[in-house]
Amino acid sequence: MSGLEDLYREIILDHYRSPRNRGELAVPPAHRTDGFNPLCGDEIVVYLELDDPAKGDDATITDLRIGGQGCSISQSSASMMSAAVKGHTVGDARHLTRAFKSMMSIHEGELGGDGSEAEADGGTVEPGELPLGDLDALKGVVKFPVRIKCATLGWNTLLQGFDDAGG
Amino acid sequence: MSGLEDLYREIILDHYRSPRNRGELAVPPAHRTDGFNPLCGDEIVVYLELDDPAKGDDATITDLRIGGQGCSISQSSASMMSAAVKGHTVGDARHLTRAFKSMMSIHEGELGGDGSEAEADGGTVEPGELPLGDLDALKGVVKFPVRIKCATLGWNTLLQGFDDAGG
Amino acid sequence: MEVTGPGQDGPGHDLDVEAIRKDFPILATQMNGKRLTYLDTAATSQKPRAVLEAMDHYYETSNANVHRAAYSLAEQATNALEGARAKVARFIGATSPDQVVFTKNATESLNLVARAWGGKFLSAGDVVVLSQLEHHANIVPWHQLAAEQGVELRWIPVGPDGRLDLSGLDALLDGAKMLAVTAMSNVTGTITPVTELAERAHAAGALVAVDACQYAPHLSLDVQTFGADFVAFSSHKMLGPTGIGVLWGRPEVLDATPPFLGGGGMILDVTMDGFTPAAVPQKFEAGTPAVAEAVGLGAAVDYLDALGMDQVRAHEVALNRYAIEMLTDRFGDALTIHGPQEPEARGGVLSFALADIHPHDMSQVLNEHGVGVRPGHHCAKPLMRVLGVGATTRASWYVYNDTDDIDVLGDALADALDFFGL
Amino acid sequence: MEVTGPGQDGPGHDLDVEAIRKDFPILATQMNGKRLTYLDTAATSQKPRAVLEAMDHYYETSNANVHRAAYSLAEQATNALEGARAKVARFIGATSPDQVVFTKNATESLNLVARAWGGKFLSAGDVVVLSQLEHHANIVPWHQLAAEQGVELRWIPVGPDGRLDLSGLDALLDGAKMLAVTAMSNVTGTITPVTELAERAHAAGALVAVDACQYAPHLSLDVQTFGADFVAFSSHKMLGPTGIGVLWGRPEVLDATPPFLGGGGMILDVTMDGFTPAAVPQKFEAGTPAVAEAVGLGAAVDYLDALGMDQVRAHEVALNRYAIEMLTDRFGDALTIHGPQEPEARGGVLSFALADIHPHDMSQVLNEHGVGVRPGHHCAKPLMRVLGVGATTRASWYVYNDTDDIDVLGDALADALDFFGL
Ligand SMILES: Cc1ncc(COP(=O)(O)O)c(C=O)c1O
Ligand SMILES: Cc1ncc(COP(=O)(O)O)c(C=O)c1O
Ligand code: FES
Ligand code: FES
Repeated sequence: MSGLEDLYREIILDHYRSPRNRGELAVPPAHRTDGFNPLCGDEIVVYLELDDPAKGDDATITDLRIGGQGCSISQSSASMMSAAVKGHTVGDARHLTRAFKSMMSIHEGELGGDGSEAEADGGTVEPGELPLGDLDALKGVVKFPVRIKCATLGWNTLLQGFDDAGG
Repeated sequence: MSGLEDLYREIILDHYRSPRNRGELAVPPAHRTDGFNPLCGDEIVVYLELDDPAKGDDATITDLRIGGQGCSISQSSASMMSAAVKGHTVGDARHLTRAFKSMMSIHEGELGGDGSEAEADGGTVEPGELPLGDLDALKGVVKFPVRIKCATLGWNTLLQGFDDAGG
Repeated sequence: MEVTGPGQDGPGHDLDVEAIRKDFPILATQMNGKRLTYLDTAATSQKPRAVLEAMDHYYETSNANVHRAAYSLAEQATNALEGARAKVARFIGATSPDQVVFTKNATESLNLVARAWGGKFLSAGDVVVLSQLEHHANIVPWHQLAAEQGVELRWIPVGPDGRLDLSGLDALLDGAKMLAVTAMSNVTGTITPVTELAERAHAAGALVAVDACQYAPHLSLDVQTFGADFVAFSSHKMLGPTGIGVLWGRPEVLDATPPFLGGGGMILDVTMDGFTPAAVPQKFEAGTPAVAEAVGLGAAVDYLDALGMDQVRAHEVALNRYAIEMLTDRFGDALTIHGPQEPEARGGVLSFALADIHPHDMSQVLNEHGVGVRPGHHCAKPLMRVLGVGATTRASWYVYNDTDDIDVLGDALADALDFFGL
Repeated sequence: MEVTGPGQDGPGHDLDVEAIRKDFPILATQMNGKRLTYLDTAATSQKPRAVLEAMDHYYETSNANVHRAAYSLAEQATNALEGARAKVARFIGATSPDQVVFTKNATESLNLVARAWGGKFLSAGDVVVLSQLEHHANIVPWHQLAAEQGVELRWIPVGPDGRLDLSGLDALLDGAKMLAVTAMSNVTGTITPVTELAERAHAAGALVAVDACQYAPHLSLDVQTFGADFVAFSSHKMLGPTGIGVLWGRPEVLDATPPFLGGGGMILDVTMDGFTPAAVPQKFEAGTPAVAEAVGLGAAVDYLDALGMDQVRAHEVALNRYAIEMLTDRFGDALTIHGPQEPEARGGVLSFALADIHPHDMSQVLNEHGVGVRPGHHCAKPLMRVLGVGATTRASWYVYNDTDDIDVLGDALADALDFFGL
């Protein structure tokens, strides 16, 4: 099945089989945010602990855990995300999220008008401080438009978590 | 327009142009009943005065007036009805109504399942005490199924009026 | 026969009605042995072959249930639905397809506004302003709300010319929370000043819902120009199939409106204790959507776009002028035309009375001539009472009608006068 | 390949699947370069040519708005709508077409029950009993009612075999005013004992609404045998078009139920002060009905009648048996089949888990084989929680599927196991 090798890279299946930072954190001090993929109903839960939410983008992600259930794409993307942002600042994580979602938006037009994942200016965003790293393996997802929301589910939940926690 | 001569007999147009018993009666002692033709929204109003409602079918229709507005078929049918039943008993009027509706039901099958005007036993009913008379001119209506409810509108309103008044 | 209308700078810009008629299979059929003269588009339009083919094609190549499936057919079906949504959005000037909610007809769209938005934001004593021009679809839901929640209805009156009488508008709007008004009457053809009404209603603190059921098929509709908060219309009156309608909403208003029907597709989560609704527009689309019908509506919108809505409008104004002049010439005082007498002030709808012939009898005679017009109250009983009639005869035209159709109408009317001996 | 099922006394009574497939244009298409193996009928069925042709024919010869018009075309359109209503009535054993209400889908039908009937007859503290098998369409409207009117929901539990656990039914029904229950689960295929449930609910003084969305397409449905008060289903799952659903109701219950959507066609009179509703079924059909879709549904019912619903059922049971045996043989302990394991206890729906492959990943691999199955929660999230899964992979079959399709499914599943290295 030639077509599918682009989607299911070995590193993706590895993160799926051995997810990083899987689990829960005590709430509080952590914040819990539930994200649903509206297309399939799968759910990712992000537990987020910041050193000091009042610092806004300068706050550090001291700990982060992933719960919920979903397909290999959503789980591996969330796993990679957790590994990439843990220990870094909220600002850097936001920047990486933009870069990742920008990578995911290339073929979005095919989704029939649903451009909600795309950057407003349509341009691509460089990852900045944090490297995409393993995440690069997910770029094959753009060829499978209905799976893009799988790949971005954890990230959107993380952004929501920042908003919830920063409040 | 050969087809239409069956529908619009001269006597029908005559009753339409010069409706009998057109008008209102004071309520009470009369009863007022409004009937709508659900197919077109036209309305016939029957004002009914009985000598003694307690007599049920033996009560006499001492006076009756027709109001409202509708097409030539509904108006002439109501006009003929008023002439036929005034001065007679409720029982005779009910019998004539059945006979008239039986005449109207011949082609009802074409209405696509709406057999509500038809007699339950599917048979025809003889007019009994009261002769159909002028009403016979309305039998061409059955060839125009959507107009059957025009022809029966006044009669259904009369039946409703008996129920209202007899209470 | 082609007609040249105002604003058309050459024959190349006129509608080629003869060519258009060939796209509509039903117009080649007969009625009672006569060429079909279809003058009842205000009730429902005929459908071009392109619309039927688009739906058949969908069923023959892409049919599957939408959303939530990974196989290619289901993805095609989803794209077909969302592609149609995007086409409709563009057609009405919406800034995003997410502002377009698919319903079953304009009636459901207006019920959604009254029952879901109104159910949440209106309570006893709150005022909703309607007009006497309204179709029952924009009256009954408000009556239902009034009966349940004690809302007060106020009515913009209609003047003798069939136009809205705006002289008391400020008083009517005083304290109102909603103005729900038609953009074009389906009886008198009156085109209402929606933009002005919306501005004044907003200034008074009310939201605005527009019934564009008759407007959308016939004039270029731009939701930005309207400036309203909700706009409702139906597919079947604009060359599309039955079974689908549209509700456009301003994004922040749609967001604030609670769900209407509940079920699959409109939720993020459901437990035994409650549910979390999905985002707009899915929030308002419970159950399997009318996918094939959306595809058909998309094809209808393409067809209208290709003709050009300005051309469509110019053509209808030209037919209005021709009909009003010809019929007045021919029948003089025996004829009463309801509504504005100026061809430009109305859509392609002509309600009239001829002598004392009851509209239903009239229509029966016209039927013998192959002419389909509509008699009755046109689901606008309050307006009938204002006009002082029980019913009218209504002829209405569209892109596939020409002056020949109106001539046939004139001849049939003359025959009716004759037949009833008037 | 034909299958012989129980109760079929000769090859003449089997479904001739090869011939049937020729009636479905889409089944001759490919998906991802492979023959399309459509196993997602529980989401929506494919449509035979006869259904598409019936709708096209309607649009090309009879299209007009129904009711209230005297010209022949409008009369034909009305007859087409009412003829379809009569066909549906006969198909489900209704004693009069007036008991058949056309809606946009089963979801609207169930909302009508919850919101119009429930809105009038239920108030704070009243009890509605549902089952854990329910589809969101038969849950969310009750949640909405509960939120608005304080109604209490109770749930018939589902046992480990996927059947309803009726051991506590009397207690659940105690004081209940409504039992709303599915006749067949769209996830586990469980066929519920509707007749018994209806009897017990009635004995307890509750009315009964049945979600027959999965039942009507696959088993001979007789509303008299059910003994319920409302029965809801959708056209698109039973060979008919999208955009139309059905609500059957017991006459006296429909009479007592207030209107749901308000608008044209459902009134006797409208004034500026209020309205008088029309009689059943028009009372529940506000706005322009889905006329072409009703015609298509009528053609679908004709098609199923010609096959014979007993044959349809026997064919599906035979496919159930084949699938359960073959897949169990092939995948042993790696395979979990949700719901009753007996072929006769279920409809033609198979939800399963294979190893740890997430249903969506599974479906993605199957897609490469041209196999369309559905992964997800199937709009039954409460049931997913009972089954202890987030989602299932669901394959479902119908009159156009045969054992070859199930063999292709088996091969594709084996490939998925291989691909994910499990
Ligand atoms: C059991 C059941 N009930 C209700 C529904 C809802 O049907 P629809 O989406 O056609 O309204 C479905 C189908 O999705 C179903 O399977
Ligand atoms: C002005 C107006 N509003 C609303 C409607 C209702 O549209 P539908 O019957 O398609 O819901 C109509 C058409 O009947 C109409 O003409
Ligand atoms: S399929 Fe649900 S998140 Fe991927
Ligand atoms: S058309 Fe209305 S009563 Fe005849």
